[in-house]
Amino acid sequence: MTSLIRNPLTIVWALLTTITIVSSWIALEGGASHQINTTVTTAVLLIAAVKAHLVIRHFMEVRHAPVWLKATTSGWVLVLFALLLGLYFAGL
Amino acid sequence: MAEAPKAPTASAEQTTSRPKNRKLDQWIAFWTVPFFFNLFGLVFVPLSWMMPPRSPSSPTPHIVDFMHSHNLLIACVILTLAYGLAPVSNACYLMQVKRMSVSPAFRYSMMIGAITGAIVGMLFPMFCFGLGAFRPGYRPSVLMMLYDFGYLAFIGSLGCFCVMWMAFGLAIILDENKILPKWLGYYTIWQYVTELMAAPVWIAKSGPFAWNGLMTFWFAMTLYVSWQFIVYLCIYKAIKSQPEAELDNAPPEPLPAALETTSRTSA
Amino acid sequence: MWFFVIGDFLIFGVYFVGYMYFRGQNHELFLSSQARLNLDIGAINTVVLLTSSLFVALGTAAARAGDKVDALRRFWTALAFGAAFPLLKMFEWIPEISAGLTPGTNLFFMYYYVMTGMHLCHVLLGLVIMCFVIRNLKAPGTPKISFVETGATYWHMVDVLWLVLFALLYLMR
Amino acid sequence: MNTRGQRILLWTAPPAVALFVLAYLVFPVFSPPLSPTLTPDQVAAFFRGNVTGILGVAILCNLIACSLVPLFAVTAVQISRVATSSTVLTYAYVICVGVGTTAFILADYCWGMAAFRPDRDPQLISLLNDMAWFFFIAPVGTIMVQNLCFALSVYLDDRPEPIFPRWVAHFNVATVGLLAPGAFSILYKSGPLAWNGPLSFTLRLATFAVYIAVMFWALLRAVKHQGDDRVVLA
Repeated sequence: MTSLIRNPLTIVWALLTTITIVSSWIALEGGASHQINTTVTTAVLLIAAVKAHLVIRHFMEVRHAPVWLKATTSGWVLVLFALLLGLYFAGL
Repeated sequence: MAEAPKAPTASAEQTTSRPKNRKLDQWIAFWTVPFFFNLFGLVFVPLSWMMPPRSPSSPTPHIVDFMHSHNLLIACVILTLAYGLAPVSNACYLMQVKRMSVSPAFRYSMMIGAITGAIVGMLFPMFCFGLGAFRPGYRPSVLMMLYDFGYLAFIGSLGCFCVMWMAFGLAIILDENKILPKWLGYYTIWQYVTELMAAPVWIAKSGPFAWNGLMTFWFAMTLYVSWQFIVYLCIYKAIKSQPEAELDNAPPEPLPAALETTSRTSA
Repeated sequence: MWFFVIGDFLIFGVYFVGYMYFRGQNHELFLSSQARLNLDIGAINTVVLLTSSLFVALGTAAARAGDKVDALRRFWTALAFGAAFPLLKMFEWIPEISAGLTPGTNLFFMYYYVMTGMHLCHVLLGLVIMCFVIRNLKAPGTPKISFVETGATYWHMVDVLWLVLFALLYLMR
Repeated sequence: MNTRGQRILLWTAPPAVALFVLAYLVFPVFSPPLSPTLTPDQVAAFFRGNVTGILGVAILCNLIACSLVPLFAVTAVQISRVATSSTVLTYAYVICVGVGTTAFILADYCWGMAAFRPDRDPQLISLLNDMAWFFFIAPVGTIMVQNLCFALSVYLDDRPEPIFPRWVAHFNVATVGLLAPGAFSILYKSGPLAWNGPLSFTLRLATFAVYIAVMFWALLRAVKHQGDDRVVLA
């Protein structure tokens, strides 16, 4: 059992769960009034990007994958979130 | 096809130099496909301007004007003459699925999907547009109904094509004879999943999910057209690379091998 | 499978970007509609999927190490968590639909139902794949590790897509 | 392989044809064919005056709509027998038959629907009637392709004793030309190409009748000579 807890995958999972709760809390506290809030949006989108990256790297084992796959997946996360944030600020 | 003895391939090399083209039926069927799709595109876009679709929320006089345009009738005539070629293009896909190691159930599902799809996705909407132009005396409310019926049947006909492309994609993925590349199977699956996404056209009257919307029409259409093009190229390669010994009219020498493969592919 | 995963990432990417673009045109509508979503179930579902993903990853590692018993136990756990997702989704959707919030309500809800619905289809397919992975592990002899890995990759992809959806639909302001 | 099944299916065609002829002769819409120039009110009045006849034939045709399918199915089997490289022509043929038959059923539905409640808004009666004629006369595309597929398979048959005589193929190609004018009935409301005109109506139906008769004879002959010849299954 201890091996399960010390397993790097479990640590990644703990991190993911924690930041999920943090991002929900940010939305609840900072966005309770349901007004435009750039801080909240930037924070939750960045957290989502980090989470996506963590899952891809560790759970999907892209860490050990060939370079092209690393590049494609990271590129997807980067381009997607850059576009999302860019569009968000452009639409304000 | 892996176990097919080497001898037939050698004799296939010889037979290709002979003037007789054994795959003539397949080639004729195959070359009707680009003809049909080009005609289809020409009729829908520059002739009748049915596509890109008009807005579901355009004002009534616009719809009435559009439904009265004479070009819709001409489009209708061309399509009624040519729509029989759609089955031929589907038959080309079916032929390749038949060569795969999968159960005939796949090609039968595709066949039934093709039959239902041709009716609801082509013949019916076509006549809806044709009827309005045929008799200009109809009330605007009737014309509006035909307009909605035409576009919704054309863009919102999901189930028949979905089952067809699902069977096609699955057959490619499960196939062990390597008739079509595996990635084409996955591509087919995205294609039909995005086609499923057209479901909101039945709800939205404007915006990205209406029948002329960014998501339901343009995105799905981009994927579909590129997919169609690639499938088409893959089918071309598949027909081309089919060994002569595997043909139903294979020369008599390697007959045992041919029989064996036929019985296996249609098991 | 990676070909499929990347393609799916791209297709969903188009949907995400489209959502953001149309959101930019009408912030108020999206914000006020967002207020009517159930953030609690959304957050619980995120954790459920993450946990399920963890067990899939652990199960894959066990299968690779040749530990079939452990692998099976972990995949069963992952399946249980995964199966909770559609159930929770129903608890989220049914009150919303009975409150009159349907895809026809407005553009936000159209996006909401289309994207979560499309994602739900992926989840259901993932559950089917997971059942096949379990069957593969249960079969006598050495399991096909490549199939286990393929199934796992698919499931993690479903997880990644949900993480983005969660941020876009529930959290951002 | 025994050809008894094929022969049984083939012999279902003559009674089916007899029923179709009966339906044709007693269908009020056809004697003479309704003119496309009638106004909605005239059409509605016509339907109100002929409810029994139209409904009777609509029901009959609803029952027998698919009764020629066995004939086409046997044709598909015989196409498969011709040694072309694949069954692509059989597939195209079968799909065409499915589509074409459905078009006929839709036409029948529209007429039946118009007669079911003849006091409906005349505009709607007229719409249903127009649609029925469209579905009945215009969709010649599938039967054209169907006959071309058949003809192609006969032309490609290079065995010393072909399954079908060559002239059957020539005949099928000719029917394609004779059926084609039907599609233009969408464009005209009067003249030979209108849906009640000699080219769209009389020629099309006559061609179809002769076509069925010729195909019946040719198929009987082909099945008789099939003997133990095996068919590659589609």
